[in-house]
Amino acid sequence: MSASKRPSPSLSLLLAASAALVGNRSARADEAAPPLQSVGYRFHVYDEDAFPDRPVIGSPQRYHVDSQQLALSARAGERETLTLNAVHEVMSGSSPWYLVPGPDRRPIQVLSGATIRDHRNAIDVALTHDAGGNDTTTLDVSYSQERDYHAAAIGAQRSVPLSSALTLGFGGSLSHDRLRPTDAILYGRIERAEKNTWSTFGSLSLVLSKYAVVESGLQLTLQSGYLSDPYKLVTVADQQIADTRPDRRGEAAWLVRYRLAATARASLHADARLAANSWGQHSVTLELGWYQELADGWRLIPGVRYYAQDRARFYAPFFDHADGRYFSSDYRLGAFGALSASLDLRKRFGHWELSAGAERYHAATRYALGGADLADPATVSYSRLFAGLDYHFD
Amino acid sequence: MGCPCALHLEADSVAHAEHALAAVRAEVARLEAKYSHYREDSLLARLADAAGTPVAVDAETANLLDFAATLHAQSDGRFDITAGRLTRLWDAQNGRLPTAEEIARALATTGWHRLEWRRPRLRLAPGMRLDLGGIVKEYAADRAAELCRAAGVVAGVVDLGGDLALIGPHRDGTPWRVGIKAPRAPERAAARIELPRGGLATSGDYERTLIVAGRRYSHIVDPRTGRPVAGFASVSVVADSCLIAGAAATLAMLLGVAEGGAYLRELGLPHLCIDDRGRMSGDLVFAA
Amino acid sequence: MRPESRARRLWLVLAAALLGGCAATPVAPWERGRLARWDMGWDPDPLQAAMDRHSHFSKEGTSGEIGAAGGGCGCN
Amino acid sequence: MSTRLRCAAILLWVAATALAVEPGTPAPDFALRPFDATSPVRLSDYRGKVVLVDFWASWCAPCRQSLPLYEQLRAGFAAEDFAILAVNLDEDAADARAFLAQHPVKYITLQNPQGDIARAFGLKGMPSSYLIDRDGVVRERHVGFEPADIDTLKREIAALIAQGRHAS
Repeated sequence: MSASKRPSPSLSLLLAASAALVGNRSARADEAAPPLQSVGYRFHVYDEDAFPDRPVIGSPQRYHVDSQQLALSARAGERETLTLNAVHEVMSGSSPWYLVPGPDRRPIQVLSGATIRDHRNAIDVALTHDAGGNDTTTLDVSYSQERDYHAAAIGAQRSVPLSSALTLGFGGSLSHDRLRPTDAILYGRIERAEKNTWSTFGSLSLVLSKYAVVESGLQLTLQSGYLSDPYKLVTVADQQIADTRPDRRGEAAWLVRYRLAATARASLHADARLAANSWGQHSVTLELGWYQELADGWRLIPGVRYYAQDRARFYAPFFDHADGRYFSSDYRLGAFGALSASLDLRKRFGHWELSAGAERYHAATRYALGGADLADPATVSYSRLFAGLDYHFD
Repeated sequence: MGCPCALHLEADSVAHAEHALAAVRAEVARLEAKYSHYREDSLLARLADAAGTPVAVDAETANLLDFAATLHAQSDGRFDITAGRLTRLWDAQNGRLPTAEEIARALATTGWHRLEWRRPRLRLAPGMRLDLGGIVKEYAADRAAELCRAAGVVAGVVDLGGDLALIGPHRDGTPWRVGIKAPRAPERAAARIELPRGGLATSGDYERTLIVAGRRYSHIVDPRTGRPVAGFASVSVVADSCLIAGAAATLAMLLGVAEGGAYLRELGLPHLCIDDRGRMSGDLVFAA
Repeated sequence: MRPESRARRLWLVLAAALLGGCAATPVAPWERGRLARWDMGWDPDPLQAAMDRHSHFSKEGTSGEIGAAGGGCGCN
Repeated sequence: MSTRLRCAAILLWVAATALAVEPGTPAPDFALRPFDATSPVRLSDYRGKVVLVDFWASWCAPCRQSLPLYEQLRAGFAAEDFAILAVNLDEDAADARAFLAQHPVKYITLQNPQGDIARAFGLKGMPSSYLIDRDGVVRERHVGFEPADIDTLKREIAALIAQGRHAS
């Protein structure tokens, strides 16, 4: 051995060399970072247009909903994020009851005399595990409660990158809903009922260029149980009977979503959906959004949406003959279409973000897929306003 | 670990403490089985059997080897885990002094330059045997403390034969009072210091010591000469972890009285050195 | 136009758009700055998106989304 | 197969076989301008030191964690033969400057908006870091970043610094 060299003391080297063995907890940022990532609050006002001055039995005032939304997202582990979304809604107004043929066979809407006052509380908790490299798994549990309706759901979804450009998504959910209609005895409604919903989806998303991504997905849903509306009646051969629908419904929806970073400060969102169900309904949805960043943390997001559906096999405003097993005159099963426009304004200052926006949803029978013979007077247009405040901790 | 071990805990319940104790026992037993210098079924023994051929080692062993490499560089070759054959010669269990020929033979299989280490592959020179003394007991103490914290016990001390790893201060936040062993009377404390966290390790000539004809031969052997180091009777160091404390203490022992003291001062770690005449030096002298 | 044929035409347009994606030029990891932007997410504001879906779901006869569906409500 | 699809297939194949800098191969040299100076900095100027080359961008989410931790790394090894060269890949330098104002670092930050150096290294993900030994050979490559990675990096840096001393 050569003559002794002077050793070179370095505590930082000793600490570094031992870091992998005993860790260096104080140096890690994740422990210093607050577990809470963001908190958000939204207030929404949803207001349906009143019936126009047409012959109406009952109050012309339709649904009005005030909703409050509270959401938070927090770190729940080194790779886990927990998000919680709670909703409290207060609903009021009267809802369409049934239709009767008028003198010229145009349907006349009958509204339930009583004004509904109800509220809904819902909570959704989701846990996302991020395995790194865009490989994520999310489990979520939700519960929604109204005076006459309870729904509990669980869901799971996974996103796996297949290559640097292609990502596979898949998942499923299961919902169990219980109904206990009010005034069941008085109106001869079903006293209690249940329905189950199974849903599964698969999707592929593809990076098209430095500026564009596209995603295509298929969702299949199967419902079974009591799928009728306990509060609605239907006129069959001049008699009002309970809304009666099949106890099964299968639905398939194909969705395509496209995002384009159109400029350095703006992006285009284009979503399309085609859906069909076993009740004979088809629908088309097209949605466009423009996300424009302005100076000083302002952002403006205008959007338009087109939706059109045709009618279910067993839908008619009223039925002259009682041939068939199923009858419904719920306008949602009729043929109609809707155009809506929305505008969102956001301002970011520091960790805070203030947002406000509005949507005008205009529905009409003339926009229906394939047209419709008779306009359902219950087809509804609405306006929506919202304001919100978010705080991001990072 | 072939030495008295103790665990001082402050926990919410006996069940809590027992849970932590069980975890510590299992971990210490695991590391003992894996890295024991004496057991013939240890990983070190199996690596010695495979000497000459490359073997892929697990991540923990690889991390220990990388740490040992840094210590080897810092001590300019005096800290050398390849000296397993040499340290065995000078072990108290032998009861006699090794012959010059035995020392020469052991030296021929010693030397970090004779080992090929490219994570995760390790190739020992034929006949070579590793000795992780000065690292592994201290590492075990740190691991045990970490396991206690993971089990929810945040106040306590792990004591593996005088090498201490603090789980955390007393539950009221006050530090633990711990003793530094006197090398010639290990049952007595040479000094007492207050420690809230981190580790304390002592390297001395009083353990595994070969005594022949009234002369003490330390188990800490200089791999360059093949003979035990002379100088300090013991060196105690306080650091962020027991592992760092133990490594620094062993290095100071190897460097000897003059250089060892300077080395510890330059590292800036609190220490107490006691030479073979019982004279104390270092910035923990006030605690004596 | 019959609803089926209109729907079929849309399917074709969307399918062509997707196939066009096969001709995409590979995008290097460091070239994804624009794609990483907040407004390039599928749902940049999930809270808002949940509320939008809720109000559309309650008015319309069909629904569907990419992602696990939540529970129902008395609104539909 | 249509021409268009064939083009796609060829492009994908080219992308898959693009040369990546693997551990054990010499790091491609580069000369890049720092944010706070005009004269370019060369990787080869750091021959003899252990160098961590970190490719990052303001839009890369893990970089919010990695930059502050790399700054701690720099401070911890300030007395050693070690340097960090950070190569920023933002297209717009203003984005990078705003990020650096929020997460200040004392190590050298270089600009490569064209990304040609990232291409030369064959980056597999963002962020990516390359640990280069005193002889200019890439010894470790890390893709992505998690706070726990810093311990691995410390060990690797310490080992490389120790090795260098050995050879000298």
